[in-house]
Amino acid sequence: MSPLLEMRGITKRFPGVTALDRVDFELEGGEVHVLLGENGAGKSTLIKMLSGAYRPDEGEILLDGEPVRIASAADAQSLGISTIYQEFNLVPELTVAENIFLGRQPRRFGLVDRRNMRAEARELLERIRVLVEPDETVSSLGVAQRQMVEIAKALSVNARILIMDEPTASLSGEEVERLFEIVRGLKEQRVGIVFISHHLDEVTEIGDRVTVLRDGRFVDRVPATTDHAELVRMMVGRPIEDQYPRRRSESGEVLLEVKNLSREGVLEDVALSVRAGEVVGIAGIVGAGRTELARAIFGADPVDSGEVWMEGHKIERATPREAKRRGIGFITEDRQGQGIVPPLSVAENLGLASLEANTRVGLVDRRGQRRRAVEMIEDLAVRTPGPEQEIRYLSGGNQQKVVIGKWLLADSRVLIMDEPTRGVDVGAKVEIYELMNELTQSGAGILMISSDLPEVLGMADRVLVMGGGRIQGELAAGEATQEKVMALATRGTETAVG
Amino acid sequence: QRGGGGGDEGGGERIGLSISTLNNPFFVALRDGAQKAAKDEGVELLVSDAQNDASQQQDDIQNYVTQQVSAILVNPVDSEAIVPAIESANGADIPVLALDRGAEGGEVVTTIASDNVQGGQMAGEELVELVGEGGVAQLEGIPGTDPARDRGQGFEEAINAQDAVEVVASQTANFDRNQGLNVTENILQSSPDVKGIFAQNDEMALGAVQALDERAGSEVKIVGFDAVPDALQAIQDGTMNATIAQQPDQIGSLGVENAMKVIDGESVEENIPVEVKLVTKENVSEFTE
Amino acid sequence: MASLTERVNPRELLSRGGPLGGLIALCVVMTILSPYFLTFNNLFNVGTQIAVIAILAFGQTFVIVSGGIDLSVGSVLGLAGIVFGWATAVANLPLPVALLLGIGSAALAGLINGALITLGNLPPFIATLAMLSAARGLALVISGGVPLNPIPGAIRTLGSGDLFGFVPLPVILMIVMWALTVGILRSTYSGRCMYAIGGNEEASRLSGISVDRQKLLIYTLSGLFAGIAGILLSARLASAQPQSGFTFELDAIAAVVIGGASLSGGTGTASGTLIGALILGVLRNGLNLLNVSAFWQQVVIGVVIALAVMTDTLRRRRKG
Amino acid sequence: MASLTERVNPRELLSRGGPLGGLIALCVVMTILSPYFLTFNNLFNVGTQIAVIAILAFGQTFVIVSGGIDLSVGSVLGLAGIVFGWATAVANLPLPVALLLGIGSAALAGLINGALITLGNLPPFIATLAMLSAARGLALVISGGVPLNPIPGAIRTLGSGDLFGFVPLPVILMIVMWALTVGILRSTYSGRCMYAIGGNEEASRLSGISVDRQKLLIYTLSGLFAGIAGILLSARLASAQPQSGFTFELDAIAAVVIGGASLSGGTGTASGTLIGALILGVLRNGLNLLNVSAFWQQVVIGVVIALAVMTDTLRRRRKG
Ligand SMILES: Nc1ncnc2c1ncn2[C@@H]1O[C@H](COP(=O)(O)OP(=O)(O)OP(=O)(O)O)[C@@H](O)[C@H]1O
Ligand SMILES: Nc1ncnc2c1ncn2[C@@H]1O[C@H](COP(=O)(O)OP(=O)(O)OP(=O)(O)O)[C@@H](O)[C@H]1O
Ligand SMILES: [Mg+2]
Ligand SMILES: [Mg+2]
Repeated sequence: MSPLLEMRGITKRFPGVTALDRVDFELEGGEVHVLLGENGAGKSTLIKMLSGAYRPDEGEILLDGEPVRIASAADAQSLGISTIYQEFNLVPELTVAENIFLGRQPRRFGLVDRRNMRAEARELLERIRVLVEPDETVSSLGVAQRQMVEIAKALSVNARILIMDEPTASLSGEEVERLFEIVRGLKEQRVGIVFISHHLDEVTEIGDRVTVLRDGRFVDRVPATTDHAELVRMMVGRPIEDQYPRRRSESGEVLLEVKNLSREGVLEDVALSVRAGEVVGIAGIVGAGRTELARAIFGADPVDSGEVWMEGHKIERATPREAKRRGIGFITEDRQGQGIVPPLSVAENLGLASLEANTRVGLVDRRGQRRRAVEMIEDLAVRTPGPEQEIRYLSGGNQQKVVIGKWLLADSRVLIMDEPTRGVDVGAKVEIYELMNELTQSGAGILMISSDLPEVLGMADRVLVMGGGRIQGELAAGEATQEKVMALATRGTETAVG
Repeated sequence: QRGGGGGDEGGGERIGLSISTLNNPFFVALRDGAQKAAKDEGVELLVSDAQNDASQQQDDIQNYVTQQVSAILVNPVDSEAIVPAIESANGADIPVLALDRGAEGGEVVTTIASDNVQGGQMAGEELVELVGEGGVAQLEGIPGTDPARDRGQGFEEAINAQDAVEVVASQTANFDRNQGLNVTENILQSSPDVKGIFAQNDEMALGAVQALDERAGSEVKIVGFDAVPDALQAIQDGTMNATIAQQPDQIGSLGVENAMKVIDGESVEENIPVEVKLVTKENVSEFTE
Repeated sequence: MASLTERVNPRELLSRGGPLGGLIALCVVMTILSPYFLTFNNLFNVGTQIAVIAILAFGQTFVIVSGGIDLSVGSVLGLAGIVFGWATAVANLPLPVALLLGIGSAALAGLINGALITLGNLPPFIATLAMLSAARGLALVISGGVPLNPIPGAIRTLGSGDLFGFVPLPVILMIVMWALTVGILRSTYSGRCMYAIGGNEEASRLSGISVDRQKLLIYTLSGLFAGIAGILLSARLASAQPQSGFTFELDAIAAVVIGGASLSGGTGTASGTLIGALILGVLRNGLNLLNVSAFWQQVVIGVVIALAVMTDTLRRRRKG
Repeated sequence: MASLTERVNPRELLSRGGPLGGLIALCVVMTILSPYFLTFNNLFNVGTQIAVIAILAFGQTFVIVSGGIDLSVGSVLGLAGIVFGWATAVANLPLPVALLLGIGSAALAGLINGALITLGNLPPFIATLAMLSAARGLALVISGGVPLNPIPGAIRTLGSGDLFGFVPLPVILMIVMWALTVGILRSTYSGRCMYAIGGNEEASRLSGISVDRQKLLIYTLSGLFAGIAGILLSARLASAQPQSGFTFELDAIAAVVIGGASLSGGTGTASGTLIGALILGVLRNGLNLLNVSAFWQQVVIGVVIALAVMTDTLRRRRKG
C-alpha cells in the first residue's frame, strides 16, 4: 500500500539559488518524519510545496498514491494538510480566536459567529493548555505565546498531515513537552507529521524517521534512533566533536554594570554585572522577563528606576543609540520584527549598526561598508547568493547569522544576546559559540539569554536565573545543573507578572 | 395675495438684497447699482452682507422671510449651499432673484448675470480684429464649469462668423496661470506661428504672456477675460491686448427693476444676461482706479 | 485592536472609535463661541453637509482597513452622478434603471480598480490615481461638460426632504450606510478578511483566504458607496455636475484616518470614520458661524485637525 | 536592491529605476504621432515644465523611502513663493535675504511636520494634511489673496533664461537637485537611514539609529525642496501666486510611486522619481501637441499611467 504522502524529484529554483535539487520525501500516516539539515538546506522550501506557498519547478507530489496539484493554501487545506510556519504567520491586529480560525470563521446566516468562534478557540486553547485569552490581540503576546497560538491554529483543522517548521525554536522546556504530548496524541489518530527542528535530542524523542538534506539535495533517510554524531555528520558533512566548545578566558574588569533596575510589573530591582572575557547566562521560563530586562538595559524600554553603567560611565539618557555608542550590542529574540530590515540587502543589514561609525562628515564609507560586509559573510558562512540579496530571502538561520554579524561589525564590547541560536543549525551554533569565545578572548563580555538550558549550562561562566521579573539566584558554571536552575526559575513563578 | 398690491406704485414694498461679500469692489458696485435703481423705483431696499459665509447668508435670508419682504435678491456665496435658504423663501412664496451667480436648486424667478457668451464673442471679435488673418489658440478653463462653457461658446461663434482667422489649437489650462504657461509653451511647439491667443480668464492669459515673453502682445496678440488688476497692468504695458470687464452696477439695478416686475405680476426672462465691456489700451484707464 | 470588538457605546468609542474626545472638545468650544451652533437646525445642517463625504469615507474605510487606498472615489462619485443624470434627463429611462446604471457604473469603476491591482499587479495608489483621471474624463465626455438636469422629483426629495418633518433624509441615508458598514466590517467574512489582509497579507493568503477575490470585492464596494454618494449629491444639487466630487478623495481619506485608521492597514472602524467626518464638518460649519475670514479658516482647520487627532494619539500613548 | 547600488546606466534603471520601459514606449509613440515631439526644443520644453514637480518629488522621495508621506508640499511650495514675493515686492528686502526667508519658511514648515509626527505622535498623513491647510491659509493671509510681484529680474532669469543659449536654467536646476538627491540617498548617513527606517523602523531603532531625529531631518528636507521649487515656480510666472502649488502634492507623490517606490517604505530612487516625473510631463506635453480634447485628455492620462507602470510591474513579476 502506498504511503500517505510522497514527493518525487522535487526541484525549486530562486534567482541565484537552487533551493531544492531533485529531492525525494515520503510520509506514512501515524509517523513523525523529521526533516534535518543546515540552515539553508531547503527544509522550509520543501514543506512550502506541501502547504501551497510555493509550487515546485519539477517533480510531483502524491497523496495516497494519487498525484495532486497544490496551487494554493486553500488547496492544501482541502487536502487536509495543515502547516505551522517557521516565520510567524499571524495577524497582529486580530484576536487570538480570530487568528486561529482565520479564513474559516464559523458562520451563522452568512455572518461570522463571534460567540461560537470564541468558545471553540477557548476550548482548543485549554485542550493544549495555552494560557491566553481568545480575545487578546496577538500583538500583545510574546513570541512564546504566539508560537503556541500558531500551533493551536494548525490543530484547529483536523488535518491528515501536520507540518511543523521549527515549532520548538521559541518554546521553553515545559512547553515543548506539552507540544510533544499533543503530537503523540495525533500519532494515535494516524496523522502524518513532518517535523523540522535543529534540536537533535528532540529528534530522537519524538521522531520515527529522519530525512537529511544538505545544500538542497537529499542525503539519506535513516531511523530516528541513529546517533547524533552520525546525524550531524550527514547534515554538516563533517563530524563535530564538542557541541559546547566554551574556552573560558580569565575575566577582567567590569564592563557592564546594572544597578537596581525596576519597571512597574515587569522588572523588580535587578542588579547584575558583566566582566570582560565573561559569558553571563540568564535562564528562566517564558515570561520571566528576560527580554524585558535586555530591552531595559539597552535603553529600548523606559525604566522607572535604576542605573546602567558601561566601562565606568553611567549611561544618562538611556536610548539604543547611547547604548550602542557606549559599546553595547543587542541581538533581539524577535528576528523578523526587530532584527532584520526585510527589503534591504544582506550587506546593508550587516552595516546597519556600524553605519554611524563609518560616517565622515555625513558621508558613509560605502566601499568600506561593503568590504566589511563581504568579509563578515565569509566569516559567518552566511548562505546567500551574494551580498546584494535581499535578506528576506535568506533562510531563518542565515538571517540570524546576519543579525549577529551586524553587531560584530559595530565591534560592541558587551553583547546582549536574546536567544542567539534560536533556529540556528548545529554546525552554525558551534560557529557562533566559537565566535563568543573569540569575543571574550578579545576582552568583550557577553550577556546570553537563552531558553535552551544545555546551551546556557554549556557556554555560560555564570548563570543568573530569572523568575517573575527578578533575579532569583546565581550559579557558578561548576555548580549549575538543570535541576538547580529549574528550581530557582520556578521559585519566581508564583510572583510572576502578566 | 401679495404681489397684486402693485396699485400704489410700489409704495411700502420692501426688497431684500443679500450680498455674498462687500470686501470686493465688484460687489460693492453691484450694491450701489441696486440702491440707485431702488431710489428710482421708489422702493425700500434692505441690504445684508454675508461676508462670504454661506450659513450667515442663510440666516440673512431667513430674516427677510420673517420680515415678509416682497422679493429677495440673492447673490449666492455658494450656489449649492444657498438652496435650502431659497426653498424656505419659496415656502413663504416670496419670489427670489439670483444675481451674478445662479443657484443649484430651489425656485429662482430669474438669474441676472454677466453674459459670458457675449463676452467670449467680444473677445473673439477683438482677437480677429487684432490678428487680421492666420491661426489662433484658445486656453480653456476648468472643463465643465459655466464660465468655461459660455466664454468658449461665444469665442467659437465669433471665429466661425468669419474665415480669415481659424483656431489651430484649443487646450485646457484650468484657469491656472502656471498651466497657462505650460500649455502655451506646448502649443507653440506644434503651432509655432499662432498669431493670437484667447484665454478664458486673465490668469491663463498672464501665463501665456510669460510663455511668449517679448513676443507677447506684439507678435502674438493676447486677449483675456475678467479684467483683474494684473491683466489691466499688462494691457498698459502692452504685453496683453485686451480683456473683458463685467458691469456689476448693471447687475444690481436690473435686479431691482425685475424684482418690481415680478411683484407687479409681470413675467420675466428666466435668464437675464448683462452686457460686458471690452477693455483695451485705449479705455484701460477707466478701469484702473 | 479596533477590529476586535467595535461596540458603539461612547466609552468604547473613546478608546477605539477614534478621536471622539477631540470631537466633543470641538463641539464644546463651538457652542461657547457661537449661539447658532448648538441648535437642532444647525446640527442637522452639519449632518446634511457631511452626508456625502461620510458615505464616500465609509467605502474608503474598507479599502484602508485592507491596507490599500482609493484615490478615485471623488471622480467615480462624479461619474455616477453624470451617468444617472444622462439616463434620466437625456435618455429618459425609468428611475430604477437610471439608478442601476449610475450606481452600477461606479461599482464597475471600483471593480476595474480591483482588477488593475490584483491582475494588473499595480500599486493601489497608481491604479486608483489612473481611475481618478479616467473617470473624471468619462464624466465630461458623457455630459459634454454641461450639468445634466432635471433630476426626477423623487430623487430631489432624497436631497431636500426630511423625516418626521425634521430629520433630513441625507442624514437618514448616512446613518443607514453607517450601520451597513459596521455590519460588513464586524460580522461578514469579507469584513474580517479586510482586517486580516490589511494586517498581514501573506498570513491571510497562507490561511487560505483568496486575497485577490477579496480585493476585487473591496474596491467594488468602495466604488458602490461612491456611486450612492454621487446620487445623493446630484439629488441635493437637483442636477448632475460633471465636476462634482473634485478633491473629495482627500476629505474621504482624511475622515478615515482622523477616525483612527492606519494607512498601513489592519485597523479602522465605521464609527471612527463617522467621527472623522463629523470633525471636518463641525469645523467648517463652526468657522462659517463664527465668520472667520476665508484665509484664516484654512489655518485654523489645519491647527484643529492636528489638535483633534493629537488628543487621541497622546491618550493612546499614555495608555502605553 | 535599489537602495544598495543605484547606478544610472539604462540597464540598471530598467531593473530598478522604475518604468523606464514605459517612458521609452511613451516617447516612441509620441514621436510617431507628432512630428513636433522629438525636437530639442520640445524636449527641453518638457524638461522646463516638469522641473518644479520633479524637485518637489525629489523631496517627497526622502519621505516615501522612509515610509512616510508628505501631503503638504504643494501648499508649502505656495507659502515659500509668497513669503519670497512679500520679501521682495512688499518689504523690498535684498534678494539673498528674500531667498533665505522664502526657502527658510518652507524648511520650517517641514520641520513642524516632523515635530508633529515625532513629538506629537501624529500619523504623517494627518500631520502633513494639517500643514497642507495651514500653509495655504498663511500664504493667503500674507498675500491678502492677491499675486505679489514684481519678482526681481535675477530670479526671473532663473525661470526663463538658459545656459549656452539652449539649456533652460530650470532644467539645470532640476538636474542639480537630482544629483543632490542621488547623493543624499546613496551616500549620506541620513540617506541610508531613510531606507532602514522605511524597511523596519523598530529594527532601525534597535540598531542605534535615532529614528526621531532622522524623521525631523527628512521632513525638513522635503520642505526645503518644496521651498526651492516654490522659488522656481514664481520665477517662471514672474509673480508669486497664493494659490500656486494647489494639488501639486498628488503629482509629486505620483511621480515617486510611478518611479517604482513603495508607499510602505524602504524602496525608491531619485532616478525612478525623475522617470516618473518625465512620464507625467511627456504625457501632458504630448496630449497638447496632439491637441486632444480636454475631456478625452483625462481619460487618456489615466489609461497611459496605468499602462506605463504595468510594463514595469509585469516585467518584475516575470522575473519572479
Ligand atoms: N523566496 C526566496 N527567494 C530566493 N531565495 C530563497 C527564497 N526562499 C528561500 N530561498 C533560499 O533557498 C534556500 C533554502 O531556504 P530554506 O528556508 O528552505 O532553508 P531552511 O532549510 O529552512 O533553513 P533554516 O533551517 O535556516 O530555516 C536558502 O539558500 C534561501 O536563501
Ligand atoms: N505569561 C505571560 N504573560 C504575558 N506575556 C508574556 C508571558 N510570557 C511571555 N510573555 C511575553 O513574551 C515576551 C517574551 O517573554 P518575556 O520577555 O516576558 O520573558 P522571557 O523570559 O524573555 O520570555 P522568552 O523566553 O520568550 O524570551 C514578552 O514580550 C512578554 O510580554
Ligand atoms: Mg526554515
Ligand atoms: Mg525573551
